[in-house]
Amino acid sequence: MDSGNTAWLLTSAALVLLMTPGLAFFYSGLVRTKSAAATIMQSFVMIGVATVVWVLWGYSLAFGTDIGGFVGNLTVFGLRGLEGDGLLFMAFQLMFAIITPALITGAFVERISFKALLVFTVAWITIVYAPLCHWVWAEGGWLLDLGAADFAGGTVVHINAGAAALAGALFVGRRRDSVAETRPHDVSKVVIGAGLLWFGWFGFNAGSALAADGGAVNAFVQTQISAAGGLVAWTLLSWKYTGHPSIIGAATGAVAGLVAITPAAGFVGQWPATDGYLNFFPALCIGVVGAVLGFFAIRALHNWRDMDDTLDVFAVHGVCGMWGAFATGLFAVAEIGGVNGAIGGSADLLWRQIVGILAALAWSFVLSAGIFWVVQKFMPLRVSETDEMIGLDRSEHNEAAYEYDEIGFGWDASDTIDEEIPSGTEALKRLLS
Amino acid sequence: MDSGNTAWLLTSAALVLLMTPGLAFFYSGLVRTKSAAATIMQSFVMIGVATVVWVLWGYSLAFGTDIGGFVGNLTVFGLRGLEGDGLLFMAFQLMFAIITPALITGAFVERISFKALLVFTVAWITIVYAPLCHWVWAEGGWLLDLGAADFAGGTVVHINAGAAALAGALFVGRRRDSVAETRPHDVSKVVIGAGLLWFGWFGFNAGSALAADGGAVNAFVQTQISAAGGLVAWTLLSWKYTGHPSIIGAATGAVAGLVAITPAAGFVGQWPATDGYLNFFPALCIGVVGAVLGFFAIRALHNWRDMDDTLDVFAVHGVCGMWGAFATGLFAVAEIGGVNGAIGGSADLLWRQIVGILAALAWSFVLSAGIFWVVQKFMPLRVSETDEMIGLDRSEHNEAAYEYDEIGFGWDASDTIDEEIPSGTEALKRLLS
Amino acid sequence: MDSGNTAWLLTSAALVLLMTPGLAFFYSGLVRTKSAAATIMQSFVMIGVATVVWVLWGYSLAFGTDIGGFVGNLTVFGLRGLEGDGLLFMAFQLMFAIITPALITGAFVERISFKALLVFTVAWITIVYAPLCHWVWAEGGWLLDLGAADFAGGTVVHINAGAAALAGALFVGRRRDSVAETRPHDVSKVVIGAGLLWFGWFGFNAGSALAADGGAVNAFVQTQISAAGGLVAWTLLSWKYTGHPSIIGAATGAVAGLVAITPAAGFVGQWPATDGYLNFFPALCIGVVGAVLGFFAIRALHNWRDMDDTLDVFAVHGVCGMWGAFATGLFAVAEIGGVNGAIGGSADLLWRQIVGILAALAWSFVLSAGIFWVVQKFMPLRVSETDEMIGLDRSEHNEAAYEYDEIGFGWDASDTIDEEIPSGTEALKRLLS
Amino acid sequence: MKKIEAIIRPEALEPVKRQLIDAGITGLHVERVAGHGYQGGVVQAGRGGQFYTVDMIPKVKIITVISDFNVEPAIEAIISGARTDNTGDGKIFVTDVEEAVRVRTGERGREVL
Amino acid sequence: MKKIEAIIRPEALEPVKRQLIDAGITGLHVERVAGHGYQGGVVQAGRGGQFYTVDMIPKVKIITVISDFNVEPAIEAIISGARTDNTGDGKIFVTDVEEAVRVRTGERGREVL
Amino acid sequence: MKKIEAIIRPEALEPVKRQLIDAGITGLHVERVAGHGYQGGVVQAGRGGQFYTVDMIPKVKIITVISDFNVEPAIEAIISGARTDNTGDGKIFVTDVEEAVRVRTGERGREVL
Ligand SMILES: Nc1ncnc2c1ncn2[C@@H]1O[C@H](COP(=O)(O)OP(=O)(O)O)[C@@H](O)[C@H]1O
Ligand SMILES: Nc1ncnc2c1ncn2[C@@H]1O[C@H](COP(=O)(O)OP(=O)(O)O)[C@@H](O)[C@H]1O
Ligand SMILES: Nc1ncnc2c1ncn2[C@@H]1O[C@H](COP(=O)(O)OP(=O)(O)O)[C@@H](O)[C@H]1O
Repeated sequence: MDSGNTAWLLTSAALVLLMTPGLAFFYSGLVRTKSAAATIMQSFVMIGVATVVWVLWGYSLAFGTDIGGFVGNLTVFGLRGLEGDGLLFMAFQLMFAIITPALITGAFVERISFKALLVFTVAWITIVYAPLCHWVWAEGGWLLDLGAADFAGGTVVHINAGAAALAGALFVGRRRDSVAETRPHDVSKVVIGAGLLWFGWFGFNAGSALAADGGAVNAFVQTQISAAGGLVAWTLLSWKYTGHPSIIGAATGAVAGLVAITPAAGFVGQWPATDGYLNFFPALCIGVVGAVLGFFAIRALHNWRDMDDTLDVFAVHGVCGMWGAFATGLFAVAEIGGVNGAIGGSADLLWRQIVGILAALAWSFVLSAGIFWVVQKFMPLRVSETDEMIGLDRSEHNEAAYEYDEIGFGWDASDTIDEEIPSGTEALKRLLS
Repeated sequence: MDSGNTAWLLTSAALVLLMTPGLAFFYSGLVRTKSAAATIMQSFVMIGVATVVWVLWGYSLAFGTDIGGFVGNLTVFGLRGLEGDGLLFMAFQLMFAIITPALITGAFVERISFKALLVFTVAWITIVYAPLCHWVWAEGGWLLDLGAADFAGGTVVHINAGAAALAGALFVGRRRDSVAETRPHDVSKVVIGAGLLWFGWFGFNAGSALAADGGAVNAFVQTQISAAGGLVAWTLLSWKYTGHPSIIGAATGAVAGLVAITPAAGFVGQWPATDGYLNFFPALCIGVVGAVLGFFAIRALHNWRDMDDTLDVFAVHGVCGMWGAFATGLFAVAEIGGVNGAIGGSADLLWRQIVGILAALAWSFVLSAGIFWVVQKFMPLRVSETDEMIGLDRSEHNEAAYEYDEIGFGWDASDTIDEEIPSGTEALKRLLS
Repeated sequence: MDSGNTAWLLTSAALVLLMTPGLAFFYSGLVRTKSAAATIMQSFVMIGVATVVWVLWGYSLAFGTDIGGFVGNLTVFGLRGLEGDGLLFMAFQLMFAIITPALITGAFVERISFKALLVFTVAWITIVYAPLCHWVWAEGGWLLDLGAADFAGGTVVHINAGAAALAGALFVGRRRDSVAETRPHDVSKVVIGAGLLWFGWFGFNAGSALAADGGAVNAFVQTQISAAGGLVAWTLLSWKYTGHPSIIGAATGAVAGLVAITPAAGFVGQWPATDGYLNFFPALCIGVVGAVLGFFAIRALHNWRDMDDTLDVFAVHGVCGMWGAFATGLFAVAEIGGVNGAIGGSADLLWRQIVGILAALAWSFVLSAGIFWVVQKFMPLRVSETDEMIGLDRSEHNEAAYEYDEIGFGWDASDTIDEEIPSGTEALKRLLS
Repeated sequence: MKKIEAIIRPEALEPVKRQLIDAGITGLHVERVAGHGYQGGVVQAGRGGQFYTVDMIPKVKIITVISDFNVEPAIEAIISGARTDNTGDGKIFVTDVEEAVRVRTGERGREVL
Repeated sequence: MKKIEAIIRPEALEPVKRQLIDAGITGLHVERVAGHGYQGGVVQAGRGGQFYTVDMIPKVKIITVISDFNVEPAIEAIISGARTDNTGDGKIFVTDVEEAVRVRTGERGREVL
Repeated sequence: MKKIEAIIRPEALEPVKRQLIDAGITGLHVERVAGHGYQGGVVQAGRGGQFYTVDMIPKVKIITVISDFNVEPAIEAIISGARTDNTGDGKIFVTDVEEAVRVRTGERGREVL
């Protein structure tokens, strides 16, 4: 790879890393104060855990030599023999393996046991994520061989996280105090989180071109248009349905648009293929429809009692991810990504996309549920009722998110020391003596 | 464009995108709590609205085939036929079209009607921004042909936004409760906003070199020096005039320095042209003087009753933008940008700069006022007195920025459900049945 | 330098710039509300001050023509004659000169006089930082000539800042109200700060390769692994020792891992050199051990009364920096950085590393103490007891970090103006008349 | 001396404060509280457009200690500033105060108010 | 009329509120306070694993003005919702209220509660 | 039993708390309030160096219920901790308390304080 491509991929990997703190903020703003810090931690800790798992065995399971189209072997365990471009690809892929489990945590915020979350995560990256990643992106992976198209992770990241979130919401169970609603405690945190996600998503999608070329540029532009479409559409929907244009809705719509374009970004663009008069159209359509689907998915799922997918991971990532994968099968044009979609005349891709969607959905849901089922044999998945009431910040981490109040935290008599503070030279003397 | 240039331009476009969330935070921190979220939204929504306008017709009006030096035609409507470098340039320019209307919103925070803002924005990008952008940067634009120099948007972005802000402040009218002052509710938000703006500004200015070469490096360094000069100067000014070094002043000074260097970044650097002994000088001078002018402009404008340009958009962007454009005419050296300024011996550039400044100022002020004048025929520009008192967060968006207080928002008796929470397998059974 | 390398270095420089606002947030979250804004300012102002010092004489002292292996001369004073790659290197180095003094401020938050801090900083960059930087990185520097290895600033940045922090803590003296503990007022600020630091650190370390090549890729990956190791290790340590996995501990562990890998990132990687079966190992080990050392260093230092290094700058940057420099001497392999460490068979490097560590430690501690000693002859280093009690936000800057409370800050009767607000056209008329 | 405690809407704070000051009552302090009463709760919307109600409502409490003869004027001032004729306008409570002390001087009684 | 002020643990707010509402007492408001009493303080941990104690503890104060005959039921309701048998459960104070006014209507006396 | 409410400067909280504890009064709680009185307001500066005044000033309210014989010591303790001789030092108000209950035990009366 030349220096320009390397520069772009390094930049992209850094951008995708930043998405996880961004997500931490996005999620934290959406929950109540008493679990605000714990929610951040649930995403942030993934950067540590997933990195360790990935560099040890995760990458090798995903991208080691193919075993039957299904999983990689352990040839590159512990980064064995990786350097240069291979190492760079490993690093870029690593960032995806970090954010995907972080996405899932939205399903069970405010009640998950931190210990159970860690155990689940290690198992999940190994058993669910690495193989699915292999199917879609690794040489020999069966979905790749089938010809299913996933540019930057519609199946691997979003459908996968969405289905696992569904399993998680079911197994962890609903919050005790509020079935259907979450109450965002900080709108500005939600928006800055969405802003960082958007920024990082350019690395996610345009970086997936694996080069700084016209393909990256195309993916960049598609990403921007779809996100903008989602933002505008969701804002208008909330305005129509609640009477007020929702700020959180705008942020969510942007994310929905970003999710939806993820699998498509490298396959769509020129429209119609013949003369490209409406080049803006596929991406705008993907973003707007993504937002509409996400919006109504949230409405629908909130009526479902047992399914307290608190931060709507399935509705936003699962549903929009499925739409994006499907839309890739509709709008793809050979001029951009080398393959035509249904509208471009070839229904083949569409069927493959549907196979990919269903495979990812089933694989992730069943295995994630299985992992939860096993984990709960060994430890409770959720905290006690009192701890839930107190909030995860204090009960799980003994660290309140905010102690803004000067009262009682400002100047504490019990600590005050009446002794003289020594001068610097005095202190230095004491130090040396 | 080679991969290195493409990498840098992709990075730059992403950086400029990030400036808008940065601005949202900068502005939000400066207003009162009760409109903190709405202020964020006023910037954030621009990413959606401006993108849609730009990819549909805005880019084409700005960069389509020239009509009389004045505006582009619709040849590239809807991104028709754009790909590769052209598409990349479109994306980079798009980010400027997003932040410019966002800048204007500072003039009428805490009282603007969200609906009126959206309508104004769509009209403004179309009627005011796209043509001015064409004059300055598009092939055939009359200011470009005249030889006026604007490296990264002193006229197009800053003078333009400043003049529109002036019109907005006049038409929307002053806040009801506090004519002269704004009361920042979160200093840390202001600084992190300024930090993100500064970071993104490297894309804005060094990206405007449209290549990763010595010109970009030069713009990068000029940007850093001027911003630093502005930061230090404003801090000292506030210290002298109020007795305390202001933190918000430091952040504002940095922004003032960044604004001032924007038009100049690609034209100044070597100093004096003969031996370059004082290469640091032009940028430092531009930043320091920018801060001084901005500081006194705020003081002067705050005595003017009808003109409640709440977040000092005209003082910071208008005045410093004019200074920067003027200073380009002073300090430009042919060794850097191919043209000499007044000090370098040629008064020509200075006159052209003044023409550019006045043209941008007049065009933007008159047309922006016109748009407000028309919009107010159809809908009120500002919210009702009660809504203003309640704050835009609750009245326009029904979303308070913060609900940090656990009281009343923490654990709500009315919601609590006494039923047993089903186990995961139980829930799964119910799901499947 | 080709466009790809230039693109990566421009990006890296911007990333390192962003670390300082990141640090401002990290530090601010760790202090109490009443000094939250002042703590941000102490880092933020460095961007201004250090830039001015660096472009005037700092860079020249560091990288001007060598004088006796000890310091540079003034040949490049004021950026004289710098352009292209030289200018780019100057900019990249500048960002290091900004964050290093910002790091030190953690030692005396909540009590330092802002004026004394500024004076100290100007002197410190000139007298302490620039020469040390010359020793290690400039052509002719004696540590470079000796063969000590410091890839991205283990000695220049971290040991240096840590030792200066020790001197600062001694001379400024402990806080009056709380000897041993700091009380973080905003955990989310700490984590977002750590996130931005991590993101920026890719520029810091991978940028230090000064090219977008395999070396940069390697540094990038080592950085990620070590930081992850630190994050996980510190989380587990806090869990074991306090019964709860600490969120602030996770963030601190990540920083400890990042510090520790800094000097090593370009020298370690392949492991063992013969077959690279455990390539992940050196970085993981460096990160984990770094976190362990940092954790116990904090515990140990907190029992030491006179040494109120409030935000543990010495424990996190000094100790982990020393460990990293030492570990470079252990794990370096010629395949990566051209030189072998002790385990790779050559004890030479280890001794050179120890010389480098001790030289940096002594130089920085002694001279920093000297500067404080001189400064306190002219002005008090800390604020008065009452001002400390009130908090630096109000006493030094007269700007409270937060005024979230609508009460008393929302709508102020005294300001309300009963006059009619003029219409836009009316206001325009008044303006023109 | 009597203590007047009035729970009102946050946006009524300034009008009430102004009325009290106009009535010659300048010594007062305010607190944020969350209230529960006849007013049903605040309706908020989730991002899927679903509605939900929060049963604790942000209110402001104004507290002023005044001489007995000022009680009626104070009540009137508060009502005139806070009344919108909708549920949730608030309540005023009056209690007896036995002593008042000015910290700055140590003075006691009605003069310190 | 009497005013009941109860200082309780924040996590006891909802149970107490529910008990009060069940006892027919719906007019109330709550405040955040920081308390100091027999309960020693909150133990927190520094990032080096050191422990320290903060001597002011976050509490919630529930305030309700009620008719005299409601005092005992209210006290019982609060105790039953807030009691954990550990120090720090809180205190209840009862004071006399002379007058109550409903802002919306100007009505006075017991009916407005 | 009497209730002492003292509105003081935030930075006086710790000295006052210490004085009260030294006087044997350990049961107390504090609240943040915003005050308005003789003290004119807080002067703040805009970023253009213009000044403006905010007429509500952050204060802290200390509340402690004590036995009657403790009233004078408590007042003295508060004054000695909070007095700076500048306007804005604050006010102390004393009211009567009829009953006190300890939630943890259900005990009543003076012993629970
Ligand atoms: N008995 C009471 N004791 C304490 N606070 C009360 C009482 N009744 C009402 N309040 C407070 O007054 C506010 C307004 O009362 P509410 O009953 O909602 O409306 P209205 O006074 O118009 O009937 C409530 O939110 C609550 O905070
Ligand atoms: N005399 C008092 N006056 C005011 N508040 C008090 C008094 N005594 C206790 N409190 C409040 O009640 C809370 C609980 O009291 P505490 O003595 O800690 O526990 P317990 O009531 O179980 O003995 C304290 O945190 C404090 O806020
Ligand atoms: N009559 C009152 N009722 C309630 N609070 C009062 C009253 N008078 C003063 N306060 C409170 O006491 C604080 C200090 O009073 P102020 O008049 O400013 O100073 P001083 O007590 O030194 O004359 C005020 O900020 C206000 O919060």
